[in-house]
Amino acid sequence: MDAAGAPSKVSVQREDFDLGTEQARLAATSRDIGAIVSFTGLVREMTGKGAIAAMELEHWPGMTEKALAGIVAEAEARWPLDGVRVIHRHGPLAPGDQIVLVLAASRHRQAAFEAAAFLMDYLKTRAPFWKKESGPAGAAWVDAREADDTAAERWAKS
Amino acid sequence: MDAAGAPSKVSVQREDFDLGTEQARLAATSRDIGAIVSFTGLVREMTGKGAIAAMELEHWPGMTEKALAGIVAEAEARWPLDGVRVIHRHGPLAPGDQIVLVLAASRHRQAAFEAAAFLMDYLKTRAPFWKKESGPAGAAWVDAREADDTAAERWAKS
Amino acid sequence: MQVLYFAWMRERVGAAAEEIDPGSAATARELAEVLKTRSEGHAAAFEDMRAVRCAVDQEMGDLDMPIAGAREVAFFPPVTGG
Amino acid sequence: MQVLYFAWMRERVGAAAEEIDPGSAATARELAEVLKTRSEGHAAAFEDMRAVRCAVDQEMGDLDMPIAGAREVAFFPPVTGG
Repeated sequence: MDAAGAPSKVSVQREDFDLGTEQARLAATSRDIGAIVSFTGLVREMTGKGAIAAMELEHWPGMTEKALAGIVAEAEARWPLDGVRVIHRHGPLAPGDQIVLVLAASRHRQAAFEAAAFLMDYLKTRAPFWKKESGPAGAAWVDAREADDTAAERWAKS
Repeated sequence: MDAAGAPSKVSVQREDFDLGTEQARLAATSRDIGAIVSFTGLVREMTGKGAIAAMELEHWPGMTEKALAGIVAEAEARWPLDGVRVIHRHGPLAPGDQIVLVLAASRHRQAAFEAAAFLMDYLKTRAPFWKKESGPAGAAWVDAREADDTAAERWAKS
Repeated sequence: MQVLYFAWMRERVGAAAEEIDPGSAATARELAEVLKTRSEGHAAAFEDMRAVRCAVDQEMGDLDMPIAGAREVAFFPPVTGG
Repeated sequence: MQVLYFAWMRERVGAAAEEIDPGSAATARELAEVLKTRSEGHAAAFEDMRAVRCAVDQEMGDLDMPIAGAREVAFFPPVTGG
């Protein structure tokens, strides 16, 4: 809950989250919602050579929430949304674990799809999280992907 | 379950569905899934002049499943998907009720987002469902939206 | 030949299905011309052919699809699911 | 001035935060040049400046951002959340 008693739009937490619960909460806020898009990011096992046994997600407490709230505000300014929710976990995670949830609700499906994709693209390039993966070959920080920058750039306003 | 014992990819049913259960089932099929996108369509109340009290969804039994399976096969041919699920309800529905669920799971988020959007765009223009809405002004069949044809056309291969 | 109707076409015709002799009709469009003459309801259902879609033996296509040898032809308005 | 480090920059420096006198450094990049000289770990952290991102008082920006009057400057590798 935020100060006004409304459900929080952004959470950064160690605990897992429940997609069904989060979406039901969002859907209950308005009867004009016609479309809800969710994105769930999971820790991949990457079976084979790059196998992952564990992951540690470092973040910047305080700044993370601020960065996510800024990204949410930008999505709300761009699309007619009836609800948004972002949950990002930090701390130790295992293959199959949920990492991130983004929900976007709107009257129309196009806005919900675009806003959810935008939120993920911006989050991937602007929210201060860093992944460290451990496997048989030891532990290593995950490299940023150029494809993520490219994905984020497609939303730049000309 | 299908004949091979695998979970069905397509269901056409009167009963409601549970997003959390469906996504958990899909996520459990592979540990290489990194991204799951869901789309849920809901009956809008459309408060105000066009208020909706009830909706009846007519479909073409037998043909509906075939059309949805065809759309799923096309998505699987276009994107590297680790799982797909489509559930579409028929029969009487009320405002706030869930109508349709699409889930797309992949290693990468772009494929999951695109496949889910594609499935919805094709479903909207090719699956034999017809909506009849009832409200204070009586009952009327919903008109097809030109915007849906435009949305589907963007996936046409040149 | 079995002819199926859905949504408001079904309501206007007053039946979901009927057994029809297509006569010399070679395409779905020509079959519609034959059907139109059966009743006022049929005429109303096929009033605006731009709003009519069809499927021959469960294959969706345009109104110029051939119907020779088909067991089933369906007529319906543009779909509105999802 | 408080300087923060994250991820492998934190590991190489060997500290998550330190109190620094920026001297005459006017930008984040100039501050990095000062920090580099503090230890081998610092030098390793700032070895490839193309891999270094920064934020001044929690505003992300490029390395040429002015740091005059800032209470906090953070250095970190490109983010990899989501």
